[in-house]
Amino acid sequence: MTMVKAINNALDIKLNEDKSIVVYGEDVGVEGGVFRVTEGLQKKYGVERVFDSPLAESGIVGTALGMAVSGLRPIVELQFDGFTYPAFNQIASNVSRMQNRSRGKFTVPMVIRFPYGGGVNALEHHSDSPESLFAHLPGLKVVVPSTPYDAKGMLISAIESEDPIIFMEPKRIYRAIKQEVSEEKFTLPLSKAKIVKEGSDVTVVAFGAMVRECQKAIEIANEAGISVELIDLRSIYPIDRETVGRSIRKTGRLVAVAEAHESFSIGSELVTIANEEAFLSLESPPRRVMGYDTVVPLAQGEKYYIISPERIFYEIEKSFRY
Amino acid sequence: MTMVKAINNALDIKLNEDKSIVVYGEDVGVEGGVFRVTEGLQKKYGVERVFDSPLAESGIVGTALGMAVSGLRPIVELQFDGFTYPAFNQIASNVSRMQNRSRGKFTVPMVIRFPYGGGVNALEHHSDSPESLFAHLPGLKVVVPSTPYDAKGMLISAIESEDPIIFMEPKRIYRAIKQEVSEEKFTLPLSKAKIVKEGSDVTVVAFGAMVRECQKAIEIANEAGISVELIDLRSIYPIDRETVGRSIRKTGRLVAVAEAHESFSIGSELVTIANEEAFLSLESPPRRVMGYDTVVPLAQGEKYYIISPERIFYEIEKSFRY
Amino acid sequence: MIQKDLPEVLRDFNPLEDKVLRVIDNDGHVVNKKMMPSLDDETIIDAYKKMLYERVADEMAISYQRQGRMYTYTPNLGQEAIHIAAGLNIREQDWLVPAFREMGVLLAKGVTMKEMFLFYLGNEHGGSFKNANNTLPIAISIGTQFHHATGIGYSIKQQKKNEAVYTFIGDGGTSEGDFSESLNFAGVWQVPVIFTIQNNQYAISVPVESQTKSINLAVKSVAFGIPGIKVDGNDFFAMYLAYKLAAEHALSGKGPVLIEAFTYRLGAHTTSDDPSKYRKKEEEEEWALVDPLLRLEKYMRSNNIWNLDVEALREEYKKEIDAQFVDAEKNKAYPIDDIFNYMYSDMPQELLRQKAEYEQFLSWKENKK
Amino acid sequence: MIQKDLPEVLRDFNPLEDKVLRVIDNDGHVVNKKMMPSLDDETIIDAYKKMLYERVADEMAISYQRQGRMYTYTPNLGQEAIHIAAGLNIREQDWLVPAFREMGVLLAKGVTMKEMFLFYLGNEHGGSFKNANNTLPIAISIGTQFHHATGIGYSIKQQKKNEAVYTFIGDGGTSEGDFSESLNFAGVWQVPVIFTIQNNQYAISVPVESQTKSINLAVKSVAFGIPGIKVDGNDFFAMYLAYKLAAEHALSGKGPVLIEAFTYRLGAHTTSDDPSKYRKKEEEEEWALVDPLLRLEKYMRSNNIWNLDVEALREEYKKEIDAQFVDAEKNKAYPIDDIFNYMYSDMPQELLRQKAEYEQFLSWKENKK
Ligand SMILES: Cc1ncc(C[n+]2csc(CCOP(=O)(O)OP(=O)(O)O)c2C)c(N)n1
Ligand SMILES: Cc1ncc(C[n+]2csc(CCOP(=O)(O)OP(=O)(O)O)c2C)c(N)n1
Ligand SMILES: [Mg+2]
Ligand SMILES: [Mg+2]
Repeated sequence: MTMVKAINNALDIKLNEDKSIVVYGEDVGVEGGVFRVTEGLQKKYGVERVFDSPLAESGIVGTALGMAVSGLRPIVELQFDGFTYPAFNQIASNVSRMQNRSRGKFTVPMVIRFPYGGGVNALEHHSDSPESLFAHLPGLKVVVPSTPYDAKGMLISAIESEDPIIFMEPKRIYRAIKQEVSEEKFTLPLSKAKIVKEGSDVTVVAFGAMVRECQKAIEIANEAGISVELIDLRSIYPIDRETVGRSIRKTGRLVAVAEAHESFSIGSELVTIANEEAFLSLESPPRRVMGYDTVVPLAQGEKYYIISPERIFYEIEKSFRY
Repeated sequence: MTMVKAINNALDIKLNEDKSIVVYGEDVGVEGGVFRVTEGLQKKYGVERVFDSPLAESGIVGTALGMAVSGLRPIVELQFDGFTYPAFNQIASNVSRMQNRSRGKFTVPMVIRFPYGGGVNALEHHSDSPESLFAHLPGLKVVVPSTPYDAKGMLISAIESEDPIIFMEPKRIYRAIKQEVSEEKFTLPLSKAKIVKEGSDVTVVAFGAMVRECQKAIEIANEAGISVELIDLRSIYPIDRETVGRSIRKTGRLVAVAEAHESFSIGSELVTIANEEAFLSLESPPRRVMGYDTVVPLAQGEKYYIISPERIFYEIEKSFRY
Repeated sequence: MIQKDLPEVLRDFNPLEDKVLRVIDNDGHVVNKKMMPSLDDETIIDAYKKMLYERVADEMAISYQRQGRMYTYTPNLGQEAIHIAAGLNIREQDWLVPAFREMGVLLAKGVTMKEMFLFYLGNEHGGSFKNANNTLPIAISIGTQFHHATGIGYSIKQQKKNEAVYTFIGDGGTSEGDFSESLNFAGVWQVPVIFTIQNNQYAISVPVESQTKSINLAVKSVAFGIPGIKVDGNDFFAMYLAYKLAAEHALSGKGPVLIEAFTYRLGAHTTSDDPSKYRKKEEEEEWALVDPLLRLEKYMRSNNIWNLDVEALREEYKKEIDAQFVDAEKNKAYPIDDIFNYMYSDMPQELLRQKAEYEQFLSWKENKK
Repeated sequence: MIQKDLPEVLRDFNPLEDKVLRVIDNDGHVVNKKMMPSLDDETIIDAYKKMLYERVADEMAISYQRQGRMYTYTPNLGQEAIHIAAGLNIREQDWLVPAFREMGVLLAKGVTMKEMFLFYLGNEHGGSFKNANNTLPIAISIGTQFHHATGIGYSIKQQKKNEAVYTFIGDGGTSEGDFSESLNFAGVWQVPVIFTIQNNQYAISVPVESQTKSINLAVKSVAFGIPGIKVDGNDFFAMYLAYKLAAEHALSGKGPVLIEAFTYRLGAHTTSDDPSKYRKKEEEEEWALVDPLLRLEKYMRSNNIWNLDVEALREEYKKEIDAQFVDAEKNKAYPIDDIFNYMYSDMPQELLRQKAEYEQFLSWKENKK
């Protein structure tokens, strides 16, 4: 399965299993989503459960909160990363806070899904990586799968969670990776990182579409005789600091790779965790390898912005030779 | 002058000097702002230049962008930190990006002011510290004064900047600090940190209302024989990494103090800068002393959340004795 | 033409012609017999008493705040007819999605003054409205609550429940994007939601004329294809009728209704506000003459159902409310767990770690003594 | 009643009665003589040619995209009458605040096809519209542009300039909060802005009936106290008249106008979209019969001013447009400075540092070879 198919399959399984689930957003119904993630679901489950909403992200998220406190379990799609911002107030002021505000009287079992990230030659607002914004808001969990298998298992867990989940989908690898994934239901923990590859010299932490780029970088590193441990974060908030910390204590080195702007980012958070969890083991400065503090460029300029395996290797080597 | 008076004075000076400046927001006209920051300005400069807008933050910021590209220099007030979020899309998608999108054809000379932070026994949404959210958005500068003098000089510079400035005002010390401040016009650089007090053992970095709390902590540290260097960041984006880095290279230790939730925050950014600028000098793990990843509690619970001089000292000492 | 969707009896009150639904005039005389809801005397007396209770509670709260015993408070003065009329119509199973100036409706749902006080004393447990069925907490971020109401309406409709949603906003709130978005969603989804705009003519200091150029606020319904009606918000009977019919409309599957309750904020915006900065004493005095309590009293007197000793009632309410305040005031316990425990159902390690660190600090502090 | 603020001649077209301003019918016959704008033959011929140019440019762009020479493109097919009518009215000093489907208006402001192509080839310089006076870049975050237009309107009014603002949105865009907020601000501020809703009946796959329950989109103006009018968007003369009168209205200080241009998106949403997933071929065919170019041609033929050799014109335009495309395509230079240089007027150290680091990487890479 591709990741698109795996997500579709997860939605299908849960829609079938739990009548309280509804799926909506812009063009998710008849059209099946601009990336076809919800294809076929409206036909199967009807317009009352899978439907197009008016074009208003604040409305999509705000109404979903209403549904979530009154017996439904909404899964909403925001069409692109850059269109999560109109919903920012509902997310920051209500979705993340309703449980606390009501002292647990209401839980907020809802999932906000959206494709994110660059590398697809898109127009402005279609290549953003806003994970750090959501991870700074208390009351949310933010997750990102990097494989079809993870996407399916994590999405099912997200849907079953009583807490609101930001579920970010790396659009660049929506169809780029195929994997055997069972059609049966399974779940994966939401806050566990995964050690993709063990190694002893440098810890590389990544998530989403960057995992694959890091794997390519590791091949180069292998040839250069550097043994890299690769961690796929999977959960952005909370970060699995146990797994990350243990690895850095072993290798003494961290290279944190992500697409977002580097300042005030997941990269900064990982560097901080390296200090908090492995200070005495650090053998070189933990390092962010990320996008610049610029708008993600349009197609012609994106080559400068996007993080290549070569650049990741360059940083791995620098860290190793420090 | 108090900070409220200093800001009022800065607005007054610039309104008087530059006809293209307009000041608006909710209740800033007749009422003079809920904190009286704009008091008297409508009377002096008329309703065409100082006025109340309809109650819509996205509208306030979005229309200001329109004004800024067409010959005016708007200064808008958002009533509280928690009400910046409805304007988030305009800020993230347009204010910060219009200059880049138009390849410099349009500049965006506008200032977004708002009171922020806790410690005033407020209702929900009235105690947030959202600096890290704005600092992660490329294209903005984010500044916070900690004294009446700085507030005046920095605000005048912000108004004169061709770039959009997020100007955050620590409401807790709006009237708590009085200082001799000249009635004359003066400016201060927008991206320079200030060494409030020199010291040799531990570097403490803070901004806004936390500077005063750090000063109190330093008195305790003095008694304990620990020499603290205190840096008032003043600029959140960009961070003056030269000043911060130099100090940490000297002391080998960093305690970063801020009110916001600790994850994905200014604290994480400062720890990262400590690593990037002073890795080989670090003698203890650079440390965040910040709010939790929780909603800022209402008055009764705020004592747990707010950062006391004692707690800052506790962290200074821990860092020193590490 | 939109109004064709309104209950028939309301069709004469077209907001496009700026008509206002009114049953009694300022002197308490019935000016529209046809529209007078059939309420027995006890109900009317009970309604008056509830309005009085809300009034006294407000006065007490303001005085506690003045005495420095409570933080900033948001009074309801002058808007009680709206609240009690809604409160008499809202049922156990109906949903209440409040803004922040509908205390009377909250009380009708079972919220106690003790809880209200606890909330304004700065304790979140006061604001959780634990025992009020299907009642959301106070919404401070203006406009956002309308979306929640629409979403709840969708739940009800989709699950075919016999429930309606009551939600509220101020005149200022109609400028927020969420206001328009949510009415639009509600129109498309045809959900059983009764949206009330309490037009008290001010948003803090900003008069409604500076808020919008629409001829009134009810007319905004036209933009979303839903019925709207403007009602005299100081006329208990008009408000009662409006809610009764709107509830019938919503519960019969005909979709949402927008009610503009035209009223006046007799007091300050909050206890931190000073209205003399932005409005004339004369205006306030004029509106004090059409106080909803006064109007209902006049009606009751001229219909010979006035049998209340207001002073005695006031004393009774004062005592009862003060007992609740004192009770709330006593509650000084605020365990540190309260900050962390409600953020998630499944608390992340990260929060446990932060709490543990803070507790380490606390024990260090303890040891220092 | 709101419509009293409209230019007198438009008052018969009350959106509350779902009236539509129309001058010629589908066969090009004048159905409303009174409303026929007085345009000389050359102007009409010129208008047709401009519509044809936009049509050909679209067709070319689609084919470049199909050939893999360009990224996703947003065609204007079927909406040309709106664009050319606006373009003939907009003046050098007037402002254009576009959405993303008004190419004809951009061309009228001086944007070239080369720039458009450069933009869709993924180069920001194409989208800056450097030589188009008072023209903002394309707005992709739907709805946000309406606020910018209102703000510019405020600048104009405050500085007493003789300028108007033209801004655009789609039918789907009317659901966004910013749409409503900005019309409300514009009403309160009485700014010279002409807001156009291009109602092409679809927001990607979502039909306008699922977008709102209002009887039409022009009627939304009522909620904000500004005049609104629904116009046949495939009728060049009706659109021309609407813009002419709206501009007079705005420029004489009477405030904003909302125009709903009722049309149909003849093509796909973008070149990545497949409309057959969500709409019937018959519907598309039906609307193809009332193509604005066809309608104007029919009018011109029956009024004996048709003297055009469309095939020759098409060939001429194709050549000219292809030359511009090839020119744009050649431009492969994208210096790394382009990423950093335009973020700020006063570039922060932080960006210089990031750029320097990247350049270090580049030289390492260079050395490796
Ligand atoms: C999104 C948002 N912006 C600003 C505020 C600050 N604020 C609190 S009440 C108020 C005025 C509200 O006026 P209105 O909607 O008329 O309600 P009223 O207070 O008159 O009941 C404002 C601006 C807020 N609470 N939320
Ligand atoms: C805020 C925002 N949300 C979502 C999108 C994605 N999107 C692009 S075009 C479109 C549909 C727009 O429909 P409409 O407003 O009718 O304009 P049209 O495309 O028909 O011209 C959507 C949903 C966007 N660009 N901006
Ligand atoms: Mg009000
Ligand atoms: Mg459309």
